[in-house]
Amino acid sequence: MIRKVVANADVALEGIQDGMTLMVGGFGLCGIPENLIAALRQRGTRNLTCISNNAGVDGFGLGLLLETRQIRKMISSYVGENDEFERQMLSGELEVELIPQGTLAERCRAAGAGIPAFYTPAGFGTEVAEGKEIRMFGGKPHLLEHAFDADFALVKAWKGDEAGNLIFKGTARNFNPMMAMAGRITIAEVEELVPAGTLDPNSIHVPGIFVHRIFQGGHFEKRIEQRTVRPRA
Amino acid sequence: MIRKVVANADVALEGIQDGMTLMVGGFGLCGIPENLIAALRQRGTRNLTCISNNAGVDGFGLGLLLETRQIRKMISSYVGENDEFERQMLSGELEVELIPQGTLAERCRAAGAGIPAFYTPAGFGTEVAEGKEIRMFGGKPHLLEHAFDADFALVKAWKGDEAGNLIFKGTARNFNPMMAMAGRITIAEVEELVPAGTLDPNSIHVPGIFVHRIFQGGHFEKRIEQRTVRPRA
Amino acid sequence: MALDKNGIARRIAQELRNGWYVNLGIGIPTLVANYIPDGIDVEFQSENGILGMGPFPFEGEEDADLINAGKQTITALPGASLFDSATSFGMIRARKVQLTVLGAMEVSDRGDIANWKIPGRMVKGMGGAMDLVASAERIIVAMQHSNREGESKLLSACTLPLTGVGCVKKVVTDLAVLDIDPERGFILRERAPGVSIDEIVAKTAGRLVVEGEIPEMSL
Amino acid sequence: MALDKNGIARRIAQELRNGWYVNLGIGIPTLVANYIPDGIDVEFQSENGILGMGPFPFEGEEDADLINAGKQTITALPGASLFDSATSFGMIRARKVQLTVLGAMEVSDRGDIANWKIPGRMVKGMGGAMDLVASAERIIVAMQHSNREGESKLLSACTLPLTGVGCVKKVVTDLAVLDIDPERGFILRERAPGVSIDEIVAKTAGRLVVEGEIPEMSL
Repeated sequence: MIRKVVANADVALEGIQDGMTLMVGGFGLCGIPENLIAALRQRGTRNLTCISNNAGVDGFGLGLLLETRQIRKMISSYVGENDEFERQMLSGELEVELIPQGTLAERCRAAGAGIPAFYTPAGFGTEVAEGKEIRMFGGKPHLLEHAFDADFALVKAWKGDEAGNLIFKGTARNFNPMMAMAGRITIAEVEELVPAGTLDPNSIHVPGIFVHRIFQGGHFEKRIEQRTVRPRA
Repeated sequence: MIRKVVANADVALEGIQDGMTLMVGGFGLCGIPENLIAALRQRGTRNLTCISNNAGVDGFGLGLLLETRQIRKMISSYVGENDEFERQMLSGELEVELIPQGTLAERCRAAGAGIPAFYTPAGFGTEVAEGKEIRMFGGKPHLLEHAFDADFALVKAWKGDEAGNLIFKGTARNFNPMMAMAGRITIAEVEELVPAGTLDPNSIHVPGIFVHRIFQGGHFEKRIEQRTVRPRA
Repeated sequence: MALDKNGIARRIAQELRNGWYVNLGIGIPTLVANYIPDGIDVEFQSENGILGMGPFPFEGEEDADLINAGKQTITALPGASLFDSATSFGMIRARKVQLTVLGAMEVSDRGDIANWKIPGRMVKGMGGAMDLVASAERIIVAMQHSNREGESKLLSACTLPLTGVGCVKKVVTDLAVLDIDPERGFILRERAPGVSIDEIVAKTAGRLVVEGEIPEMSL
Repeated sequence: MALDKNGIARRIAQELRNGWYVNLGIGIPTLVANYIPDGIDVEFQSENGILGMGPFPFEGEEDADLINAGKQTITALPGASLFDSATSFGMIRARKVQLTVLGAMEVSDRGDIANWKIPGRMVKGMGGAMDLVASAERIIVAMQHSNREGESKLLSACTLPLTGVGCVKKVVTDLAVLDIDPERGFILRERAPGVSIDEIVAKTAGRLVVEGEIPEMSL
């Protein structure tokens, strides 16, 4: 078995350099690699391009790296629950590229599946289509979209084993599996790291071959963005 | 919850007509929809095009439908552990289209993911590339390949629930999940059919939305093609 | 009288058919889940990765790992399944979701929709809306007939950047139910209780077809 | 003396590096798993959907649901994972598998390979071979130097229908280890014990470069 365990988030980030492109898992604040983001802030790596569905909130998630101005460009589908983000974007300090969410997901998936490009109907007739090849399939126009190329992928899983196998919980799965498969180097932080042979091989969401470094996160805050409840009857 | 349960294989096949295109899950004899194949033989539906990685063996798997000459065309990556297959192919009764296995899998996946076409490096410079668009990505030539379009997908899972959710076991998974997602109408036979809420929603391999009809198979032979063992030390 | 948000949601809920998978957008569309007619079984899909989405959790039972696309805490019903974002948009693009309900800033009489960007204002992004409208076979827009400035949101052509072209088939507003026929424009089908055809005509800027008897909605 | 099949497998096993994921084709390549050097941890991938493939099961422990790409019953080691065919070929195309070992009917001195079809004979298909050779960053061909008719299988150009072009980097035969430099041809690296350079030259039809000392393999 090939062991992927590293000691902690800081060790895991070895090799991340200024100007690199990172994928960062999560949807809103759900399923984000909290420990890696904190360690990345500590390291102070700058001029990063981050591919992530959202950009965190003020003071949490990728918002932490926006505060310290470590991010130069965001590639996302939805942003802006975040005052600092808005300020930097409007002032031109931060570059933002908005991409339909399904296209974002599929461009990650394509990277991890060795598919350099594919056609999707999303965005035809909108500004997203500008400059892109358009081709008809089944009488319907589609855009040519390309796989992402990311130096590192930072993902968060529920459980993981020494071989790098990952299992996610609930909707914290979201973009994490495809990003884990897409990174040139993929780092996974998990809530619980277990010995190889503990997880059911039938229930692995991301096979260990895609994961280069894995560690158990020291602290997970798992903040809730919109706490909605119903009254007990 | 939307219930997908039907009584048996024969009821499940309702609407299958002569000349249709079927996807049939399995790799070799591993993970094949035994009960559906038997019922399809009973029905006698003819002139079928079957998309399936292999074509069974004499007397089992798709071999049963070859015996009865119900299959007009096979789309596969590897065939011919099968004398009747060879006879029909050489005599011109059976049309055969051979496709690289990864391309076969991805064309199924594309169909279930609403991606009409994609580029893959497999087959460049070979007869597989004849007549196909070739495009360079990252300095490397790729072929344009299209999603399959199948009227029905017949798949076999280990466990399934009333809502159509499927879980596979071992390497019996193979092509079944992508085919389940790709069929216009997908029929799943399972070894064990359980009430909704029994399966862990985190561990579902194919969400029920892709499955139109599900039933518990009456009999599974699960034949082994190459029984290889090692001596006890 | 014009419908309130719950009225719009209630009317849209009448469109649900047994066995449909449904994706509800943020805002009014979310309310549709509260008015599922008796005897109709549907399942709700949320594009962040769940099918079989249930109601909000009871207080104290919130799970940070279980949210909908609006980032609200939710529950999962028996028969639910969880999956990644690629699979989620795969099922959307492959038309496994029978109905998508979403809000809009503008809809054109050819079925174009604009709901993600206002030039000059902070742009938050399209999220999954472009994928949904490009692929869904059945899209219902839930919105007010007029914007806050009193201008019609049902236009001959959208003025805002588009989310999708020629995709909307039905619009339910506080005033009316309208189908869209790209050749003819908005086809008035029903009036909100007490709302006159004249009011609807006055507040619809795009081509509007009024043919035969236009019944009041029954809610 | 020319190597037997196990000798070829044993020599190829020396190419394994710690931490590599490896896909072994049917035939001689499968035997490589029996000769993993001490201290080298590798994991075997089988394209039908398993990583962490173990040895054959003990008699009576065969599981029809656990086979390799050669349809043989196998076992899964601790840390193994199972996945569908799309994911399996995804990891192959995305170059997550560091080494692919496969057999061949012919290899050209530019790295082309033919191993799936003989015109006039029953064609069984390419299986996963075209995907593997099109994507693998490191391909070793394991084969006999000559075919049954005594003709060289190392050619200036393949005569059989190709499986892939310019993809093979190394060939291990019963007689020799050869690298392929598309500019220069086969570069002789090692001789099988007791096999002369003259014999290798005589049995290699493609361009062959013999430079400096050519050591015997140490097995």
